[in-house]
Amino acid sequence: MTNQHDALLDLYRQMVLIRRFEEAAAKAYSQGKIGGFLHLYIGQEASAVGALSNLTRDDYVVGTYRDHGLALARGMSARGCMAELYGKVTGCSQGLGGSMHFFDAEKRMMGGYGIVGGHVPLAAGCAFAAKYRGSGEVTLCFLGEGAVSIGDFHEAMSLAALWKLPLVTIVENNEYSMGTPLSRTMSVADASAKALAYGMARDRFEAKDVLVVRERVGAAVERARRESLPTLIEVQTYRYRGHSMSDPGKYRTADEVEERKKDDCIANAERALRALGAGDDVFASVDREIEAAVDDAVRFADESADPGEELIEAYTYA
Amino acid sequence: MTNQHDALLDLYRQMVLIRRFEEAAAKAYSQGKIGGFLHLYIGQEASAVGALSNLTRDDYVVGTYRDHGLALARGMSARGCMAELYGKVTGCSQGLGGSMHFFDAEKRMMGGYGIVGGHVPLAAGCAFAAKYRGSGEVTLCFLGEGAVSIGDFHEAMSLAALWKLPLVTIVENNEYSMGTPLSRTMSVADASAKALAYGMARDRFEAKDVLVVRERVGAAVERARRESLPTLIEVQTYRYRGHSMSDPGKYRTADEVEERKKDDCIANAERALRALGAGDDVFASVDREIEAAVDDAVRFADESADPGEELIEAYTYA
Amino acid sequence: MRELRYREALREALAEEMERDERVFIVGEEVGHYQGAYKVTEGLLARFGERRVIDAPIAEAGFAGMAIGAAMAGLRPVVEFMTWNFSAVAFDQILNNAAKVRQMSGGQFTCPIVFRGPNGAARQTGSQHSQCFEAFYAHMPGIKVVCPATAADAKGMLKAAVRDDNPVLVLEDERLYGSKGLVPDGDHLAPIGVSAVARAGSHVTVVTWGKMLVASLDAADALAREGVECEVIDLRSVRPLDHAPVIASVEKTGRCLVVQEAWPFGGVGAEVVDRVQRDAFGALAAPVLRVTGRDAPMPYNKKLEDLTIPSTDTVVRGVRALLAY
Amino acid sequence: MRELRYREALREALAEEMERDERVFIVGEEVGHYQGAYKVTEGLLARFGERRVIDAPIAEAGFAGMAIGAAMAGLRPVVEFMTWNFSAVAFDQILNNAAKVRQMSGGQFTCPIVFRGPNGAARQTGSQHSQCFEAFYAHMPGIKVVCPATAADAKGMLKAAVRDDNPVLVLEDERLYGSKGLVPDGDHLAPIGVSAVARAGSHVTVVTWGKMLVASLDAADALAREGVECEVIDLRSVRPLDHAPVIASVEKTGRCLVVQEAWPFGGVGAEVVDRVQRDAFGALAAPVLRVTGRDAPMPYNKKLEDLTIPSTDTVVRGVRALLAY
Ligand SMILES: Cc1ncc(C[n+]2csc(CCOP(=O)(O)OP(=O)(O)O)c2C)c(N)n1
Ligand SMILES: Cc1ncc(C[n+]2csc(CCOP(=O)(O)OP(=O)(O)O)c2C)c(N)n1
Ligand SMILES: [Mg+2]
Ligand SMILES: [Mg+2]
Repeated sequence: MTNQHDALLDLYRQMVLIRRFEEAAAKAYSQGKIGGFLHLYIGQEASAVGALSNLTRDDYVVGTYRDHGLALARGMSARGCMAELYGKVTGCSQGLGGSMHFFDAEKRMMGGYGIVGGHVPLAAGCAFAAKYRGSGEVTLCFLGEGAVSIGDFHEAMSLAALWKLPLVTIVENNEYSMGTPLSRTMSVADASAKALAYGMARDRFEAKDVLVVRERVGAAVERARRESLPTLIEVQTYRYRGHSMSDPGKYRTADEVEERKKDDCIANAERALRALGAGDDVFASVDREIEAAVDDAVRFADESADPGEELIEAYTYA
Repeated sequence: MTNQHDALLDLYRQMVLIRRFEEAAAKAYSQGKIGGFLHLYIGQEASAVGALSNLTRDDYVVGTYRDHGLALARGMSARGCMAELYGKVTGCSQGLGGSMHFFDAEKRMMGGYGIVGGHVPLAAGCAFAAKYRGSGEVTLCFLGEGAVSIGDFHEAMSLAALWKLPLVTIVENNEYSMGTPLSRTMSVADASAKALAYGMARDRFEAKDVLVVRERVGAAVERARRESLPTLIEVQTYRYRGHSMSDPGKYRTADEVEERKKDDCIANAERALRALGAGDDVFASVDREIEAAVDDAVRFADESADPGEELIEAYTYA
Repeated sequence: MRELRYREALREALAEEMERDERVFIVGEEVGHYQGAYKVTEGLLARFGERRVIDAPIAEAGFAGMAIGAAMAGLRPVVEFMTWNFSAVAFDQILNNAAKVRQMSGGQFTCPIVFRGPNGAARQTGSQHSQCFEAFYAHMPGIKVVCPATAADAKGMLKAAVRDDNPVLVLEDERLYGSKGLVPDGDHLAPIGVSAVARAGSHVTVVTWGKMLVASLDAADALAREGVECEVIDLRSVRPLDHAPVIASVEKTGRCLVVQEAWPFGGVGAEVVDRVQRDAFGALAAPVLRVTGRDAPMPYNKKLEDLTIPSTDTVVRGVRALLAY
Repeated sequence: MRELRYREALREALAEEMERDERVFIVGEEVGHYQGAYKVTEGLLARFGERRVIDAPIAEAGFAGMAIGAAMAGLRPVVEFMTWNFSAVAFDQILNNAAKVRQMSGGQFTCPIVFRGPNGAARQTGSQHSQCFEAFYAHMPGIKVVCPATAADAKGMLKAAVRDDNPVLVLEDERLYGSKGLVPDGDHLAPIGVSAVARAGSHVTVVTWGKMLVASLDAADALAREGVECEVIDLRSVRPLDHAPVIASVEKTGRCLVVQEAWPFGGVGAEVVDRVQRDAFGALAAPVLRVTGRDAPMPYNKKLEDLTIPSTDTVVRGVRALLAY
């Protein structure tokens, strides 16, 4: 098998892991094992997986509340992620953060955040720190297309451009901000056009092929790494599930969703792998492996302990 | 004399009034008659005067703390303005607002505001109200080039474009934000480029000739009035005085300031008027008239009473 | 009287006020086509159209400020914050514009605007989505803050808020939206700035507001079975704060417990303590005590969340501590 | 000991900490080339260069958030708000990110950051520029808030703040910048969370912080001439709030007056009242009283401004009222 095959297979495996993980999370949510909000990444997998495949272990990643895919693509363990959803002390944030607040200091996953746009300045700060130290890390920041309307996004872009920060900002345009189609939140459909206001490099493409995402984000990562220049990227994608588990999804038709599923990033990767020679056995083995990993994560989460009462105040101050 | 002459003379008179008013304010400040911050408009007169000459009496005007020129150009009385600076109960905000907060409900001067950018959404709101009622008023909003970096500006522009509000936003680019030249606050020197992010109409020109300002802003006012569409305009101007009275102005050379004074909007208007046939008598009479008006305003302010203690809480709630 | 859910009571208030006054409109995220994130505005778009029920992009400072400007220009906006947590990005607009424009214009402009949405913890929504905002906003002169705890007050106070010429912040509660209560028929208005005795009693005065009224009343029931009679006072409006009924009650009971979901430091609870110890000084047999949310960001884990928010049990223990003093 | 101005003490603190720790940098509007709007950072750009003394555009949420991210990534930022009034647009960053990132990450990240700038009224700068922010920020768990009143504390607490692993908000005062005081030589650190008896006395306990210490001490001088001895306690840090010395004092005096510039509703003053009436209940001969700024946006007119902010005179009257109880 070729390098190309192996590389794609690795990305494929990550995407499948995210999808199966999210399906398991949805199930656990409906069983009442997970509380609060749960924003699934199903349908958007190619975006995080393709983008993060360009990073080194020291690079920084910052995201929104829709952060499970990001965390898994960053190599965080399915166990720690699932346990966090279950609110267990073995979770990646010790059960204190929950679905919207996945953190992993070691993997430089700087967190998922719940205030729309509020994390973009933080990402600029990670990029700033890298530049200040001269240590060369790149920061990748994810947000939804709904977030480009908020002031914090604008201020962060403005500073990143002015101070030439090694920041790649990825707007995942999944066409909806909760129940609102982008035509009702943006006067210009092109989110990457915001870059024009700052003279920032920009790009815009569909996330149907994970290798395209990898390559296009890769160019921006290189620009950040070599020239210390920011890029604003709009990745066009689609979420198959509701905004969160409580969303009845009445703002779009089932047909629309089915139509979009026909151009699924995982199915596309499977086709590409088959063209490169992968057979049924490969997919069966990935399926088995991922199923085992997700089952293991669910079991781990189920069996883990709740955090103790002493943690309520313990992390309020250092 | 021609219509053109009379129209320009009117604008000239307004500009001279603003300049003399501001000079008198500076003097009163140095005498300790005015406290707090005092941000003078000297050098920028053509901007407010040219722009506001396009408005009807029902249109709305909103500005920053650098609001004296705006107020006078809107036809507010020099007495009420000076008395406000003196903190007197006869002032346009009864001495409660001060230099930064000139208001006049009758003239639809919706206020000068002290938080950079915070007034831009309010201006969008005035425009929204006009559209909601279908009453046809246009809103003019002024801000400095330093304010385009802040979130509230972005959010207001975004809403104005999305909701097609009859709002003309005028960025007075006087090259400095306090002591900071725009090269250190903006990655793109062109403030009007922010419009690109919203697909908003834009314009950009120098405010040396008050008639040019009148005409260019006029086109935007028409767009707002007839098509209910917003415009972002960058007016290039220069302030001759410090940011406020306490600013020693070390961030630029005296030569730079002197050089810029050579292309003064009032001197330019005088030249144009002479070319249209105005003689010394015309200017002497304007000078006399304005001097009398400013002296009267100062006297009025001086002789007016302070607001009473009962006003401290009186206007906290309606 | 009809039995309505709190959510329905709010919806009726909005519909009636929009019907009554053409200047009233609603703006916020998902208030229209989506029918409201918590369905408070359900049906209003169909009834009043896109002109008056406006879906906003995620730009709280922008649309809050826009609405303030519209209020100054003569309209009467109702701004929905999907939750009060998201008002933090519009904090400056509320503090520096809504609260002050009347004063800084020398009384020329008023700002008749309502900001509303759910306040406090929902269920396991984590630290950024589980905050009580009354301490922040009640501190600001120029602002009124109400915390309706019942369906009747939800309707009556929201309607009063829409008619008020000042900025009124209506702090609702997601956990109350589904609760039912009797609502007077007709044009029911509940005055802003008038607290109420929710349950009479003679041993201890319990002062609370918003969702904590439920835990306080439940605690009073439990304690009554032991022979302890609590007088429960629902502040209803936290600014202006009508403390006269509290003082009158404490004059009688000599003991006062303040129950709040909010963090302990400062805020409405401490203000109540300040007034009680000042105006009922001679009557106090014990210090005024407080039951509050714990002094920590809200944890996601359910058990820890339950331990962080005051419950019936914590209130009972608070009353016992007070009696044991 | 050397006599320094408060402003110079702050500057020394910054310079020493930047010298000591390469990770410390300063960001804010006009902090570099302009030498600081109030000249606190004068000379620092020349000494430390543009890499470490960074002039920011007007984007408080942006650069505050940027600095929070940098702190999470290992740096130790000092953010100057030109005045605290402008922190209102960065409120969400402080509330939802700085205060919470440690908790929501399960302790994996800390946020060692300092936010500093002048708080409260300057002179006739009007309602949007004359506010006290301690009530807002002290309410937030995860945040520390200090209000140095002397040059020694300005230096010592700012240095301690830079070394603290938590977000520390240093609320300075424009009217104090020019005031002089003795500052210990060397690496002077003042602990955060320790209040101090600024003047000993036996008749009345006066509790205050920040600029109001001046009026309180002046009032104590005036009252001493009448034979009334005030014990003046400077809280220094309002969160954490070290109330033990206050309680100890009230146990002795039986009377307590809280003096604050801030608006009356809730806030630090009410929190002090809450603790005193609780922990010194038996000792109180009178209720705890408060002298506060008036409950209104600050008027521009000088006479009205003077009537809005507590003065030596108002404090004297407050003490008299307490004694007359
Ligand atoms: C400041 C703020 N306002 C509102 C919300 C509520 N909210 C959470 S997610 C969301 C929609 C975001 O849409 P988008 O940015 O497109 O991201 P997506 O969910 O599609 O990934 C909204 C309105 C919030 N979390 N923060
Ligand atoms: C949010 C906020 N941050 C900081 C300030 C302090 N400040 C007042 S004016 C000003 C400079 C504004 O420059 P610009 O927008 O160019 O307007 P100009 O003064 O040149 O007219 C600054 C930083 C403020 N008032 N509000
Ligand atoms: Mg989206
Ligand atoms: Mg400028």
